[in-house]
Amino acid sequence: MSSLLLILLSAVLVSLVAICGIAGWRPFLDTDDPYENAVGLAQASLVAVPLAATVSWLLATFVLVPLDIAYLRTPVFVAVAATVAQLTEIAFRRWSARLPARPAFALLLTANGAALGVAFMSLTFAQRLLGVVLISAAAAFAFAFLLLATATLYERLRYADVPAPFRQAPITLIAIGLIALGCMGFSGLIPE
Amino acid sequence: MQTAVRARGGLRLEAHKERSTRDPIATAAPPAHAVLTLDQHAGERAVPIVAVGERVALGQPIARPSTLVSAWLHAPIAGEVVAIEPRPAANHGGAPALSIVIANDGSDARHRERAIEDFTALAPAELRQWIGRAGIVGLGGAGFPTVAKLASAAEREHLALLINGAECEPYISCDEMLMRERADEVVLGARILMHALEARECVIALEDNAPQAQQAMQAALTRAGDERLRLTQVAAIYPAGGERQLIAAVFGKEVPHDGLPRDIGVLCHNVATAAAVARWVARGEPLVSRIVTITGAGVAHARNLDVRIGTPIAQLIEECGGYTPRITRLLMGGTMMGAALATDEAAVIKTTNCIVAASARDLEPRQPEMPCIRCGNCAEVCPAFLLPQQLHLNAQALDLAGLERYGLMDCIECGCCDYVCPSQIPLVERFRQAKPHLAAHLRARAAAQAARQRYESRIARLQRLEAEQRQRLEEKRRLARRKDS
Amino acid sequence: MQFPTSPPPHVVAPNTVGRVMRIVIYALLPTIVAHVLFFGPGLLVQSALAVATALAAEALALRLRGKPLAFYLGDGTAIVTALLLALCLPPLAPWWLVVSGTAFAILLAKHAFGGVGMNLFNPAMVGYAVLLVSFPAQLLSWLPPHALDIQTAELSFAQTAATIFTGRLPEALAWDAITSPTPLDALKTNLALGMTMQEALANPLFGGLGGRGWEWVNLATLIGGIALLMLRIIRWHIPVAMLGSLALCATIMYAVDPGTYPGPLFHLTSGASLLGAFFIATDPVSAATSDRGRLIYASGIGVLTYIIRTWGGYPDGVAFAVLLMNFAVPLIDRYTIPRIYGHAERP
Amino acid sequence: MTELAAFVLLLTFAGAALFANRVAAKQAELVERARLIERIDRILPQTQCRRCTFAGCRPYATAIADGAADINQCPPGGDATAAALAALLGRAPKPVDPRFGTMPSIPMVAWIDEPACIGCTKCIQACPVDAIVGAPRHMHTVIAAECTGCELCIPPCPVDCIVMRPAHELVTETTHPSALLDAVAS
Repeated sequence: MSSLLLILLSAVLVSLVAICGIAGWRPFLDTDDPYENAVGLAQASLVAVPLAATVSWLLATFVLVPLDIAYLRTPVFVAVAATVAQLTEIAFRRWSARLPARPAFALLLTANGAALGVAFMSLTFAQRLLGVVLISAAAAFAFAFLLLATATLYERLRYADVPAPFRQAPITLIAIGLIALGCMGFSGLIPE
Repeated sequence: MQTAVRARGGLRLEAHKERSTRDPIATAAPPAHAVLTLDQHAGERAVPIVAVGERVALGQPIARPSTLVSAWLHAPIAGEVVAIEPRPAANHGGAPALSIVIANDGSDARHRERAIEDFTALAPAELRQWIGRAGIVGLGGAGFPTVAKLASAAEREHLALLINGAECEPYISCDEMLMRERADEVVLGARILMHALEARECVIALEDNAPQAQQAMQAALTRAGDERLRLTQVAAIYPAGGERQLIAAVFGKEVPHDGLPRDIGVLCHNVATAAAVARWVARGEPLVSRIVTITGAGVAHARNLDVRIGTPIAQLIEECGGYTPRITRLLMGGTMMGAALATDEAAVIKTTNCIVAASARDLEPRQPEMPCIRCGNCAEVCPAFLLPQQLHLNAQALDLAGLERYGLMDCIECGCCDYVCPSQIPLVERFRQAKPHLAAHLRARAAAQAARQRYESRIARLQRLEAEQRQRLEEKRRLARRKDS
Repeated sequence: MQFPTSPPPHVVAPNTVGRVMRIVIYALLPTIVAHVLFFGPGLLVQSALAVATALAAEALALRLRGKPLAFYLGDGTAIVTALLLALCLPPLAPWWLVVSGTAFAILLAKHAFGGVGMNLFNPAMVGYAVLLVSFPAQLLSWLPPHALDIQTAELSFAQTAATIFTGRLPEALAWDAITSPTPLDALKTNLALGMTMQEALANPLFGGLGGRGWEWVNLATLIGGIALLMLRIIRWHIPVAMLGSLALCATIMYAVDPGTYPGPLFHLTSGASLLGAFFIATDPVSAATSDRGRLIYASGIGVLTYIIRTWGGYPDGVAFAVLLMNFAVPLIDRYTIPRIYGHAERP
Repeated sequence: MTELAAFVLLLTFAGAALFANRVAAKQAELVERARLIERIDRILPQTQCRRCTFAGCRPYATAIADGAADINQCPPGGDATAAALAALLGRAPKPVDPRFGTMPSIPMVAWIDEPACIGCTKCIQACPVDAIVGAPRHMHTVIAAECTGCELCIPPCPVDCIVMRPAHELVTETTHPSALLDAVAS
């Protein structure tokens, strides 16, 4: 549980640094507002993460294990996550109000999907399909919430009179650290 | 009469009206020199129609409106025009502005205007035009030319007229005294305005802390016997008398942020404006005087005076027994929204409702400013339902997108947020500083959008013309070919 | 005659941050008195230590950041943080715990974020949570309240201070003999051991409402909280929403299985429920800003507190719940901007 | 056998990912350029003055999107526009190149000295935003509130009767078309 939380927080941190920290690197073309970008990425993750996890589980269970090549799980998962990310991009470009930008959108989504998806595979209650769907959907929701909350937090920090040495990355890391501290309250909630 | 209605937000403030309402309204002596600033109303400056050296009679027009949103000026005294030059102006905080100066000859010789016996005999449009000649502007403080306001709502059906007697600002009591002593004038003015607007009903709103005014008005209404008029009490919660707040309290409807009260079928006029209309129509007296409250611990004898427009403020203070040693600041208007005057040489203008000769006791000194602690007191009292703390954050960073989102342009600068702020942040001042930036930004964006549209439609038009021309050429060639063959 | 000018409004209410914080400190007095009555003079030593540390840390931070010392030290925010943290610590906790927790709260949770008004997280709760996850053993060993019939050692003020500073009890006393878990902790442990609710509540620690002694401390807090409400220092939204959602969760679960889950009154009068509802969650800096936002924020704290208390690893969840909801505040704020006058929709 | 299966599988997935990538890229190319031009055009001040050497703001936006023009060619937009473009495109900001012209310190609009106007309509044809009204052999006039100050009408005038004057002298709240319309409507 705590390792999953750690991976979630890292994914949020990486996404946020990509959106806010790197000039010209935004997942969406339509806006340079970090929050709007975070919203788009969160929406995309809600689709892509459960989809990637489900497809990989199906592949692992019905192809890799019968063929006795379960050790290929991770590379296959990355490939699946990449494919799903591209498909999501195509779908977003067609049906969503937001326009994904290349290559930021697909890369971020792949990275997040793969990181979270690989993590589920080692969980015990991800042995059944229902378990995978539920945990990946829950993780996607958690990711979406954490990303949006962190993006708004980042916006509020912009107005704060943060001492010079703490500006930007350090204070964001401290904030994430304090969030993790809050999340420690959940320890013991779900057995490992 | 039902219980007092109220709008959301606002503050209960100490009214400070008892000192100035003890004595009845007294008439101030006409000034030796009257100074009439040409831009003492909202909109465009008036244009002088008299020359230096010309003799004028009391009530004679001396400046005409320059545009549709402007107002006539009339001589408040009889005498000679001695100068048209910049003089300290109350509406500029005491800084000089172009003014007409008249020297009093002491005769008070009147310029006769016709008095209308029966205003209902006039057609509404005719009546509106006639009212326009009186130079009346919104006397509650905004100074918007009354004729322009009437024009904005003309021809609207089912209009409700709201007569604003809710004098919510602390210290000001001129409207209360007017209603106490000249209630019949107010009621007559309201009826004239109703006729001019073809309004279906009229609500006269006043605060629930002015029982004598309420009784006087009720009596006047009974005397008038006009069923379409009624009286409503609003809770004495600042800024109950703000136009938009009063409309929300009385009618339960909000004025659209990008619209005017007429858009929801309401037109609002101040009680003093209504009284001025009545004096003009019934007696032919243009707007040459008004009631001004002189109060504060910095003046010896606080009271309400009926004052000629153009009287220097220093003279009014003299009539009230002069300054006390405690005087520290001179305010025009109330303590919440009034402007501090740099000099008492400035003259009374049409919108001067109150002069507060403030002592240190009247003004609570501001403590040093702290960072905002997000307590939310400001949002609780904001009558426009804004989040002043967020506006403050965005104003500090001059984040125009944020200021737009949090509705800076909807701020009415009433000062409630400023009043309650425990961090003592001068919020209103910050907002006033940020507003021009945001306004310029919004204007530039709108202009760019319009320019782009016109550019694109021009390109499209040129392309269409070219295509048509080409088509015509083809046609001609074809015809020529046919002729050849 | 010439006059100075100034921008309007020309009057402001004689209210300052310092005054607000002073009133909060006075409102904490009933809690402090009850605490001292039931748990001995430890709190006084802890409070003094915490306040001294907080002021020193604040002064250090202000000096480093080049801000006016006297002006900001006088605002009282650091003292409130220190008192809230001290109230959460066991009365005999060693001095270094108090000092490090307070210093962490002031330096990292407050000044790293920009000082007063800027901290995203409640400093007192950051300090407490850091101590709790780092030194759970010290943080969870409380004293039994004096109201208990069981034989407890009455430590004098000098003995208490000596214990806090040296970490050693007076002769003839052993840690095991005088410490006792908090009621929430005891209930959780005993239920985990397989006891029924009746068996668990038969422990002399429990009184009519919650824990003995504890219920009185909580009632004292309620008095202080109501005073804050009446003086309009805080508004009803946060306490009502937090206590309401906590009570609702407790009622539902109690109705489901009264043998496993204690009732709403127990939850309301145990642990830091009331202190949290009236003094901690209401910290305006780290709370949501609009009324609707505050209702959401505080309901979240109530629910999370219940979840952590009931199913989590720690006996009380108020601190974690507050930190988690602090984190959600900017997001809540973004979606609860009130509708502006004359606008049909919210921005 | 299993090694072979593994190899085939990996290749298949890598292929699928690459294929999806190609499809997405191709689809993106078309939409992204149009959307980018639109966004750049939004930032430009819409003066349509051609100081950037292109035929208007939109052509300049297209040139920027295609890499044919730099971001520092818009004097009316000034350094603020250049900075906004830099932020949009993720490039380093740079000040406006003075070779593309300079702007007066306050906004100016064109003004026709009406008695001198001979009604040749050349300025009407030159105005990119249709802000000049008039008919052949009749006096022309500039709608001050709609003039962007591009100065394109000045060179074609055969009698040099057009001058630039400060906008605030000519554009006021009450001469603004919307205010006039309001007034007329009432």
